[in-house]
Amino acid sequence: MGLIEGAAGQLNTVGYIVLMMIGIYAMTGKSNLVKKLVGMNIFQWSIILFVVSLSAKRDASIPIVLDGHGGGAAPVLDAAQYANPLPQVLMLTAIVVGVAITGVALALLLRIHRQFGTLEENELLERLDASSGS
Amino acid sequence: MNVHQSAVPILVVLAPLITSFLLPVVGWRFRPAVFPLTLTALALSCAAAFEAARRVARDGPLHYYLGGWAPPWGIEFRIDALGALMLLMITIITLLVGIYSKRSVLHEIPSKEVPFYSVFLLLVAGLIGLVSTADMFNAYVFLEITSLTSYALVSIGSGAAVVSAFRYVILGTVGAAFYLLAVGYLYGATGTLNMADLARLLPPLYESPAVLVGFAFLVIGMSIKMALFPMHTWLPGAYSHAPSAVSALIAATTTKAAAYLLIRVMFFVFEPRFSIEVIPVTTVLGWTGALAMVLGSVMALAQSDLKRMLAYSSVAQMGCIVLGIGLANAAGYTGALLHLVNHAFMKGGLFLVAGAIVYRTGLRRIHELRGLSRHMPVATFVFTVCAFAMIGIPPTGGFFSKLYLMLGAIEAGNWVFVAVIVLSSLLALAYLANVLRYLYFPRDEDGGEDEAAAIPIPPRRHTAPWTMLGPMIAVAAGILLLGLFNGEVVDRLVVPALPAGLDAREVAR
Amino acid sequence: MTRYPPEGQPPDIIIRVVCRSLVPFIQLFGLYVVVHGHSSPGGGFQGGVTLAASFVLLALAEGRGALRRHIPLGALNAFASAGVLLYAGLGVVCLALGANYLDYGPLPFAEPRSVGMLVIEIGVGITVMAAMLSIFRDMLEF
Amino acid sequence: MKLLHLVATAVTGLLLIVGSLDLAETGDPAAPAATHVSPRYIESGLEETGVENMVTAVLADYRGFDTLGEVTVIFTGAIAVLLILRNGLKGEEDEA
Amino acid sequence: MIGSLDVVLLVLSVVCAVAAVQVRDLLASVVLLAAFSLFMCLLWTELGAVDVAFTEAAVGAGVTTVLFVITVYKTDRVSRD
Repeated sequence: MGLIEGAAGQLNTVGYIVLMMIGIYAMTGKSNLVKKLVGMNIFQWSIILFVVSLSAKRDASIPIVLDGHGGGAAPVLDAAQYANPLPQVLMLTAIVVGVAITGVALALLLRIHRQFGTLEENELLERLDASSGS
Repeated sequence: MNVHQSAVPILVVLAPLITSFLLPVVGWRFRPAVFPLTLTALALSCAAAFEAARRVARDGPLHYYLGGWAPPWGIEFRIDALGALMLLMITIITLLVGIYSKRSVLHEIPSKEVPFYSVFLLLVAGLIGLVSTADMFNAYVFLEITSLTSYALVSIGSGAAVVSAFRYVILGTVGAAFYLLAVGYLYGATGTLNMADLARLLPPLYESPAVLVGFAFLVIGMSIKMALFPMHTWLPGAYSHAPSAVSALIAATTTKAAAYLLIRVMFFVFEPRFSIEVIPVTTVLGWTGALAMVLGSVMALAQSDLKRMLAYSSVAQMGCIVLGIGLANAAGYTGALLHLVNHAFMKGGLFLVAGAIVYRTGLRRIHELRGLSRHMPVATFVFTVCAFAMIGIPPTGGFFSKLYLMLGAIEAGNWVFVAVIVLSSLLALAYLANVLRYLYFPRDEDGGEDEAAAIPIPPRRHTAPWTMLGPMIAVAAGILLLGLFNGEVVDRLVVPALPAGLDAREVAR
Repeated sequence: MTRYPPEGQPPDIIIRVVCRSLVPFIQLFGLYVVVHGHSSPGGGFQGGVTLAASFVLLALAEGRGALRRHIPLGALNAFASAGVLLYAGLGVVCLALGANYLDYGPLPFAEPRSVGMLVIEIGVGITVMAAMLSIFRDMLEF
Repeated sequence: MKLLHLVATAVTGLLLIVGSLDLAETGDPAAPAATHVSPRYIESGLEETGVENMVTAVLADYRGFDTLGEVTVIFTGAIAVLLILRNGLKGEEDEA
Repeated sequence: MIGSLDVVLLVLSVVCAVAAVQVRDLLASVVLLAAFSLFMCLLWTELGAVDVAFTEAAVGAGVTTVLFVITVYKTDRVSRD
């Protein structure tokens, strides 16, 4: 297996690593607070991409039994035929957690803007110093 | 299916959880019921925690299969000696802070008590769930409940609280996301999420890069959550701007819960030898902890705001706990656990006193507190007890945890650590003695003009109300009891919580 | 920065009519998703978000006062609580019936596990809808 | 300061690359993730819970407590936003 | 499963992520984030995670975007970086 094919087999890995680095960069390096939150969302979704990749199986179908109650006897199910449901369940929860945190963070941003009139971190720090000094 | 187990482990978490769901409904129609309901839930949870601890001491670890599904397929609650210790600590502290919060919440955030107590109970439920669960992902969910509630509670403080809360959100989310990533790696390598199952499957995989990196992310994430030195930047702002009751609650519990999770994974999910031999995490943690102790104490020394000073002191004390973990021997581990419990009590107590001072006088600066002991004798006394514990003066619990840490450092042959522990105690003496000096002595030798600047306390209300005094006195008593019955505490609660890989004989007193 | 709709004016008639006529279909779809999570993708969470989206659309169509007029503030919180209470309460019922928490086995139905799951999906749906709307409203009216 | 962020980003990336070296390839049906716990959900989920959608079965039954936690998180988010934002609207709660 | 569609989706999502982080107009940034989330959602459908994709479509493109847009409307629209 050559390098190119190896990279293709690990395509999602490459993808989530790149995305996570973008997210971390935005969270730490950007000065605008909304940008930080955009970075935070990218960061969380890249982790979700990683875990969802764990659930994939080659040539497998989605984890729903299609003829469940149709033909009387329960169908015989083979684990290799269906994608792994467990990581998907975990990531459903993670997405929900992510949106709750985003909501709280955005609410904080509204308060910050009302109180200090800016969402740029360096201006915010200046105003904080000014208000605490007086 | 059709498993029936004693419901005690789940009751500890269900009492605050369900009550927090009930509060908005009850508070919508009948506001006065909110506080009694909150206290009932906390007391119930505390009682269940005592019962659980009693059973753990009698029969060994408690198991509870949620939904009746046996692990590793379902989620398991597992309370062992370590979990029982944490449960007792969390429920006692939160009950005390709950009683204390009545007046201070009315004072600092009027008209919001319904959402406040709902979030308060959710935080408690999150902490309890975090220490009870035996499932890695379930721990993540509870970790996020804890963080989300902490962000909200910090943000309702005064001044720049929202900015501090936002910084806390960003760093806290990174920490939790790293934990989730670690869980993903461990799941990818083993295919399970249950802690006991992981402990069984992991040893052959110790050399695998995925496991190593997962572990590294976990340690980094938890270090952020527990504000270990280079990642501590969220803590001072969050603690000093939060409302007083919240400062006490968060300082006493959330960082400790992260430390618990780190201990749980390092010593129970992985074998201790993994973090000692396979990758030198303990060494790194030990030195980082030492650095945090020194720098945190120095920064505390430089603060003029009482709550901010206490916050930096927290950074130093978390360093102390991490140093104990990093020593990775029985004495060091015992010291770390003892210090975790002691610090929860003493820092909780200090923040409670700081809150009472703010409540009564509105003063925050240390140099403004001149001669406060005449006005608030009980609060100052509690402050003194907590300060003695922080410094490590014998009758208090703080002395013994530092003693065990020293023993651990000596056993590890690391004299630098011994010096660091002594140095940090001296620095703690320096910054706390400074406060005590102002509290007890009306004026400096040189500063005659300060006499005029007496504290503007309204007459006839010299002391804090009993709902504030009671919990403060209880905390002080707790610290003294932890010191006086230290042997009992170590034998009954800490020694059973030693992980398998660390030698228990060393701890014999 | 220009705002839409301009201060004091109702939204454009086309947007209003289209949004209003879409709302019932979206709500129907949301309900379908909530109760049909057993056999197709979806469930309480996705359905709840869809239902919340329909109300958001209503707010867009009728201006900012619409949400306040249609849903009283306290009711939103009560709904959010009711959903989780339904969920946690079902667990307590299981506990009372002698099983472990959230073990639907002993519920008195023909297919207890399926019914139990349906109940909690509905609980999840109610909470998610109310919580999302509550966040949306709080932010919009801040 | 800018350098620090780049270093943090680079270190994370490096750790991730090292970590993914020996994880099984995406889609490998023999990976540990696919063979240890999850087969039971697929093979007997329908029989044990009577639900065709395995994700729902795991979400609501096998790991139902996680979902309770998830709903709690959403509930917490709503209450937290209420706590953070509903400040200026005094008296509104009383009138409702 | 690993087809050319995956490559296209991944490249597009990375492009959207970079653009969302770099662009100065915050409203554009938010819309790009929604597009990013949509590509993620398609990618997850490709991987067989339909429930996750559904949730992501509802949350990422729906709720998160709406909340972001409200915030941008009520605060400053232009970022310094």
